[in-house]
Parts: sequence; C-alpha cells; structure tokens
Amino acid sequence: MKKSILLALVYCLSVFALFPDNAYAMHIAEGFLPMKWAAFWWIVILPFLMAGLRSINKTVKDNANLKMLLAMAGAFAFVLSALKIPSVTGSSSHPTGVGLGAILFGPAAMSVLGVIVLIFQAVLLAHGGLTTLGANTFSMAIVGPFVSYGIYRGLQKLGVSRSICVFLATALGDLGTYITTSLQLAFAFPSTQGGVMASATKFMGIFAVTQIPLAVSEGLLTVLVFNLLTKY
Amino acid sequence: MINIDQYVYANKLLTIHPAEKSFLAMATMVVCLISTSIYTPIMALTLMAGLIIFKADIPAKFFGHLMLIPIAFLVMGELTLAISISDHAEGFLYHFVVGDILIGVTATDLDKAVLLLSKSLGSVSCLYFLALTTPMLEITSVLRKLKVPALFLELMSLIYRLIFVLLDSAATIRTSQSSRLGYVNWNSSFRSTSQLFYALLIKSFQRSQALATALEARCYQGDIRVLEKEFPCSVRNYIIISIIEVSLILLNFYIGGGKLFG
Amino acid sequence: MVETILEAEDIEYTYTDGTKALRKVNMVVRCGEKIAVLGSNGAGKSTLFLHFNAILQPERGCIRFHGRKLSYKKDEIMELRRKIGIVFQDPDNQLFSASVLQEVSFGPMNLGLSEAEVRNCVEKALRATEISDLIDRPTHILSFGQKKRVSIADILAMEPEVIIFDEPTAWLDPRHAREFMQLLDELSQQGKTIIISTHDVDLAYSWADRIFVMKQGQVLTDGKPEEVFCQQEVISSADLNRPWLVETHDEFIRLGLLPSSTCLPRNKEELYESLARPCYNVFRHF
Amino acid sequence: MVETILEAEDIEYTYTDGTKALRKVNMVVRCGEKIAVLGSNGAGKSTLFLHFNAILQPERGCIRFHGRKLSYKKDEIMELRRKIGIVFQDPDNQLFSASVLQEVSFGPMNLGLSEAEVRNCVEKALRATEISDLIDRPTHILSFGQKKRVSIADILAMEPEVIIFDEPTAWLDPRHAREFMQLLDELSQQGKTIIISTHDVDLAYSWADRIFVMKQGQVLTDGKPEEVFCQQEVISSADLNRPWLVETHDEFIRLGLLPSSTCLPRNKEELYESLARPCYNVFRHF
Repeated sequence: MKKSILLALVYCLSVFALFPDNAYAMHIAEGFLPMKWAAFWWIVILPFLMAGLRSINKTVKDNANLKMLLAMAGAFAFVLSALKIPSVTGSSSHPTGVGLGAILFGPAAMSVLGVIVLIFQAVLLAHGGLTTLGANTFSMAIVGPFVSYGIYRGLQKLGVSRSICVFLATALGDLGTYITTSLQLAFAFPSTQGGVMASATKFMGIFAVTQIPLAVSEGLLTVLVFNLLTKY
Repeated sequence: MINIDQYVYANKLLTIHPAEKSFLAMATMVVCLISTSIYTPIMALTLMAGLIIFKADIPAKFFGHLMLIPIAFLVMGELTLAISISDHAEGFLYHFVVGDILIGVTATDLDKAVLLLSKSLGSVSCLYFLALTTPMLEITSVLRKLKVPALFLELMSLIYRLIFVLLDSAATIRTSQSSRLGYVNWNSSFRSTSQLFYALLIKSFQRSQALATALEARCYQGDIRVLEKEFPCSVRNYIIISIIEVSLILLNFYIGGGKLFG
Repeated sequence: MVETILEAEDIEYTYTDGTKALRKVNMVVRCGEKIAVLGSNGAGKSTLFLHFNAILQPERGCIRFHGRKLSYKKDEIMELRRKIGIVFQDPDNQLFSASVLQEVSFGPMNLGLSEAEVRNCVEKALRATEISDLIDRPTHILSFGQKKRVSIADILAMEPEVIIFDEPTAWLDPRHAREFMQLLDELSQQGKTIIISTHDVDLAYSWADRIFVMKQGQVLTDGKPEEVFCQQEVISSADLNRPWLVETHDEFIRLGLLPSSTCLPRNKEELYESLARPCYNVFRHF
Repeated sequence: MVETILEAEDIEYTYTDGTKALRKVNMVVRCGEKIAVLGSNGAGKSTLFLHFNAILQPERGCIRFHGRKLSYKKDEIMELRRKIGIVFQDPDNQLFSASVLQEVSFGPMNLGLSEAEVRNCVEKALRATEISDLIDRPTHILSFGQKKRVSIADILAMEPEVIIFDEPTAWLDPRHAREFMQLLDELSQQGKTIIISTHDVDLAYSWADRIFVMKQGQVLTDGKPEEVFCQQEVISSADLNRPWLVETHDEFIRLGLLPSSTCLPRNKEELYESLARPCYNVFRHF
C-alpha cells in the first residue's frame, strides 16, 4: 500500500513539473479521437449550435449593442483562458471561464461563443484541435455551461448565499467538463480489460490531479470577481 | 502565451489561396485519422514540417516549440491507454506488482498507443500548417464559401479583433499591478488576478458600447458586410494536393500495419 | 451668404444616469467652414456630436440638416449618417474589423453600392490618408498613428459632406499632429465642412474659421478666433488658456512694442512680421 | 555633488517580435531632480521606464539604484518597486480596482503593512492629490481628470523616492494640466525625484531641470533645457518642435529687439520682462 501512495505522489509531482499549462490539458489534442468519434461529437453539437445561433439571431437583429456585447463576451472568455491564475496547489493554471460566462450570458449563447473560442485556441494558441472540436465543444461549451447555469439557478431558488452559489456553479461546471472529457476518451478507447468503465476510471484518476485544484481555484476566483461586480 | 498570430502575417505562403491551404491541411488530417499504419502520419508530419519550415519560412525552433504543446495531453492520454491493471500476468509485455494487483503494458495496447501517437502528431502538424500560413480572417472567408451562417462568421471576426484589444488591456493592467508589487506572493497574486478579471470585464463592457456606437454612426443596419481580399486560384495546386493525398493513402495500403510490438 | 449645412437649435439632453449633458445648445455650421469646439473634459462636446449623427435624439430642440428639421425616420437617419461622419477619439473604440480592407469597406457597403464602387471608395480613402500600402494588413498590428489614419479613412470612404473629429490630436506626437492638420486642410480645400473638438487652444486658434466654447453642456460664446479669445473671462471660466500668440500679442501692446490697433496675428509668421514692420522696428537702424 | 539615485548604463532591449526598443541607453538621475524625457511615440521612453521598475530586464547593460547594480533578486525587486513608482499614461488602463479605496490601498497592502498603516498611507495620498472625498467611489464612473489623480495617489501611497510619469498631461484640459504641474512642483519640493515623459516641449522647457531627447531607442542628447533646445537639428530630427518661448526669443534677437547675448527665458514672464527692460523699450518714451 505504501508503495502505491508513493507512486501516486511521484506521479502528481511529475504532472506538476511537466505540465505548467495544465488546464489546456483538458482539450483533447488534434487527431487523438478516431474518425468515427470525432464525427459523432461534431454531429452531437450541431443542434446545440443551431439553437444557439437562432436565439442569438433573434436578439441581435438591428441591435448593434447586443452583437458587440456578445462578441466582447467571446473575446473576454478567450483572453481569460489565456491568462494564468494562481492555483490552490501553489502552481498556476488557466481558467476555463465557463462558469463566469454561463452565469453572466446564459448557457445558450455560451455554446456558440464556446465553439469560436475553441477554434481560436486551436489556431492561435495550439491548444485542442479541429477534428476534436466537436468533442471539446460538447464538454467545455455545452456540458460545462449547462451544469454551471443549472446549479447557479437551482441553488439560488433554494436561497443559498450568492458566494456559495457562484463557487459551486463554477467548480462543478469545471468538474462536469472534466468528467465529460474522461468519458469521451473512455468511449473512444475502452480498456481491453474492463471496457469503458475501467477506462473512464483511469482517465478520471489521471486528470483529477490537475482538474480538481483548478476547479477550486477558479471557483474561489469567480466568487471574488462576482463580489466586485455586485458591490459596484 | 504562445502567439502563432505573430508569425502568420510574415509567412511566405501568405499569397496562396486560403482554400488551397485549408484543403491540403484538412485532407491530410483526415488521411492521418483513417490511417492504419504509422508510416502515413509520419510522412504527413515530415511533409508539413518541410512546408512550414522551408516554404513558409517559419523558424524551425518555433515550430519545434509548437509541437511540444500537445505533448502534455498526449503523454497523459497515452499512459492511460497503454497501462492496464489486472490481477494476473497473462498477456503483459512488461509489468510490476503493487500490493496484490499488477500494473503493466500489453503488446496490443502498446501498438495501439504508438499508432495513436503518430496519428495525433501527424494531424497536429496539419493544424499548424493551416494556423501558421493562413490568417484567421482568411479562414473565415473559406468558411463563408462553405456556407457557414453569416452571424457565426460575423461573431468570429469581431471576436478576433477584440481579442487583441483586450489582450492589450490585460497586459497593461498586469504591468501596472506588477509595478505595484501585485504578484509577489500567492496572496497578492490571487487578489490581483481577481481584480484583473473584474477590470477586464468592465472594460470589455464599456468598449463594446463604444464600438456599437461607432458601427451605428456608419449606417449599421443589422449585418456586418465587408469586402474580402481576392486571391488568384490555382488548379495546378489542387492537382498537386490531390496527388499528395492519394499517395499517402496508397502508402498506407502498401506498407501496411507497421506493428512494432505485436 | 454661404448656405447653412448643419444646425442645432436649443437642444437639451440628459443621460439616463441623470447627468444633464446639454442645456439649450445652439450651433450653426455653414458649408465649407472649419469649426473648432473648445471645452474641458465633460463639457458636452462628444454628446453634441452624437446628436449631429442621429445616434442620440435631443429631448428638446431640434437638429436641422440643409435646413430640414430631422424627423428621425429610418431613411433620413441613414442619409444623415452618410453625409455626416464622426471620427472617434480612440481608434480602438472605432475599428471593429480584423483587416484594413474590411474595416474601411464597411461604411460604403452599408450604402448599398456595388462591389466595384465600394472598392473604388476604399482605395480613394486610403490614398487620401496615405495608407494604401496597409490595405491587406490586420488591424491589430498597426501603430497608434496608423490606426488613427484608418479611422479617418473609414469615414472618408463614405464621402461625407461634414466630418467631425473628436479630439483628433490627443496622443499624437508633434510630427503626427502636424501631418494630421495638413490632412485636415486638404479635406477642407476639397470642400468638406470640418468640425473638431479639442482643448488645444493654440491649434484651434490658428486653424479654425470659427470657434465655439462649451462648458457644462452650454455654449458660452462663439465667433471668429480673434473675437473669442479676446473674452478673457469666458476663456478662463471654461478652464481654457489663451493661445500664446494672443497672449504675446497683448503683452507687446502693453509694453508698447505694437500699437494697440494691430490686428491679432493668426500664426507666428504674422506676429514676427508685425514686429518687423519698419515704422516700429527702431533697432534695425541702430 | 548631489547623489546619483538612478542610473541606466548602456542598456539594450529587444521585444519578442524583434523590435529593437533600446540601443545603448545611458541615463543618470540625481536625487531631487526634475527630469523630462522627450521623444515621439515609439522612441523607447516607456520601455526605458519599465526597466527602472524592474518590470523589464535589460538584455545588455545594467540599472543601478543608489549606486548598487540590480541583481533582480526577489527582495531587491520588491524594494525597487516600492521606491520607484510609475504613473502610467492612460489611467483607464492603470486603474483596475472597483473602488478608489481599494485601488489606492493595493500598493501598500502588497508591502505587508498593517491595516491601520495602509489606511494612513491611503488617506495621506488622497489628501495630497486632493481627492479625499472620492474615497468610496467606484473607479469606473470617475471623470478622466479624477482617474488621473487616483492613478497618482496609487503611487504616492507607497511613498516612493522617485516617481515616473508617462505622458502625464496627455488628454488633460488646460486647467487640469496646470493643476497637475502644481502638484508635480509640490512633490518635488518634498524632495521626490521626478521623471516625466512627454512630447509637449513647452511644458518640458519651463518645468525640467534636465532634458533627455530620445529617438528610436537612443538618447540623442541631454542637458539643461536651454542647452538642449539650442540644438535645432537634434530637436527636429527627433520629430519635436522648439518651445515657443525659445522660438520667439530667437526671433526677437533676429529682429534686433533683444541683444543676442540675452539669456533664454524660462517662462513667459521672463520673456516679457526682458523686453520691458528700459534700455530696449524705446516706445515707452514716445
């Protein structure tokens, strides 16, 4: 047992040493998904995109203000993800901006803005990819925002204090994204022994090291930003 | 932050039609994905590296640096795929024992992992070819030809412009914070970062209002319609690209598997 | 008498936060004039300009264009915005597009011209601002001075009759400011009516045909530069200085170096010339 | 001889995009001096300032503070940033906090002072900049002039020895610019060393003890204002104008209104006084 704890420890340390940009590690790299799964996730996100575009189209018709505001929100999300945040583990990582965006702009708009941001991350920052865009969009721009938004609204109705609402919405949104990514990988690469579930456990275990601290940091940070926003 | 954008406007393939470059990148990417042999993706990687370094004149060092970026994800993903846990040693190529379970690799898993690694690196090089030779704006013009909805493309080009405005703001705010000792320890970093986000958000909002006013002042009527740059179209290039793709596919068929461990 | 092109009549405007930005502002702009609107930050200059372009609608009072009172119907607004262009203060708040070609073509495209005509307009505007070589550049890698020029080309491409510049020389260094003023003179010679807002009194004094002084949403005075800057109390109550030419000139009169009847000089050459006139230059004969 | 407080020795710096921003820049700043760095946009002024604050590290050459060469160790950087404050050009980009109190307390908080001490620093800084009444206001609704003052209070609150102002009067209207210059003089009287960058030659000429002229990352010349502005070719090659005081003075000598031996005047009062001296003022006796 001691040996396995030691092993886990060595693994954790090596992950921190090797991957300073650990939030980006959640973007499935270009070419990593087999053709059929890449295509599958593209097809899954299309209806969300269509619905998102339709809802945006309705609101921005003849209103330059709203269109600019949406574009600014997209740019903001990108810039946020390009900045480093201090992580609770002492190192630093990149926020996803999913929670903040979803609470401020709603999950429908985030799905469209999310795809655009992910395209830019692939083309400008070399994170993620085009064939894996469908899968990444599903986890980061659909599941993440819907989880965040749902939790935020749900907890608010229950009368939970705003700080806790924001913290849980952001942190669980991040965790939702990370679990989805692990499942996507597990579906594409089921273990020879144990199948999808075994594979999913492996992926979740391995990503947990970077993603749980990030979720906590981003949650705390978003609470601070929200406090400033509501105070002034 | 690594900025690919900094290189794209100086690359020597800037004058080639964006549709031709996109076709080459995407077709090669698909060939990599469907390939069953490691040689096809390796050929694709070599081809793309050659085009990027020698034709587009991107510094080899920068390209090398870019190729390292997905390594973080790939190593984690590959390890997870290659390593399996079992309670009996059967089928393992290498293994070691922790408590009463076995951790190790099987030959088939290892082969799968190596193939996946080559496919992924091959496709990544195609992505970089596109990103390093074709400015974002021209990629949108290709998407327009592919009938992507206009609203989506409008948002894309607005966001692209605004990203740089906001990055500028973020950089100046950060400098101002550091000059007042903003990032000296964990506590101050955390406080500084939250204030940076807040300030960016407020500024984004104000800027979006100002830009909207400027748009209206120039007869904005609901759509953003603009002229696009025109490129000479070359049939020859399409033929060359098609030949490349067909030979990559043939390579896959004739050389075949390339299993190293199985 | 030259035709009046643009007119603000008793306009009042209050922002949603309750700030009274304009109080009974009257302004008459004649065809081909060079007008400077002076006033400190927050005097209401920008708010007034947004009225001229129908971005804001006055609460009371009205705007007339070519003598016709604005009714704020859609067609009329489009016509007005085409004929009256505003170059905003900060180019980063005006340039929305990723490339110069796209940016400058936005206005003409909205006018419903054919692609060839739009391209023609864009090329002409870029030539006039001397940035034809930037046509394929992305906006974000331009220098501040270049962005400023693109923001002017934006407006020129729509071939407006009146061009309004909000604080055009702020942040420009002396050389770029000088080049910019040359561009303004060229535009004026082509018959455009030009309105600028500034707090650079020296610039306004030498350049403008007519000056309006604004303070807290009101026009304190207007008239020819010489007339306006004689009113020392008005100038200082608007938190402005007197141009150094005017001040030096007055000082010369006080010291007896110039007779008190001398006209105010419009530029430094005129000032030195008036001193050099034989009858006053006693030292020349020493 | 007054002690040297800050020194740049042969520093060179290239930005990641390949722009050579500084080429062998030398600059010596002595305790209590008022220094103006002149140059057009892109001359390297701001890049130099970021070196003085250890935000940037020179590729070659070194920075000395109180005679000690910087080693860029963490403690030393903290000490340096505390002692040398930079007020950035655009307050919109310097202010990032939600309220004035939070904004001004940012620096002192990072110094690890107790809450009472921080509050004390903040109140002193707000009093010095005359904005004590704004303490609880949110920053984004302030006027431009107020924001500028807050950005100065930001730095004063850390009680630095040297304060660097990047383009301090850009966008300020004449009254605010005047008030700002008064504030500078007060700070200087309290013993602070002050460095400003500007392209306003008139301001630099009347205010500074010493002037550096920069162009394309190099220092072209430095010296007392009178000395620097005599070098007409250097001034114009740096895309600057000559101050109107110098120009008028030279013109007077050319016209024979002043003997060529007259010292250059430092302000307009001196200029007028020199003209009013009895032996030259012939008209008084008419």
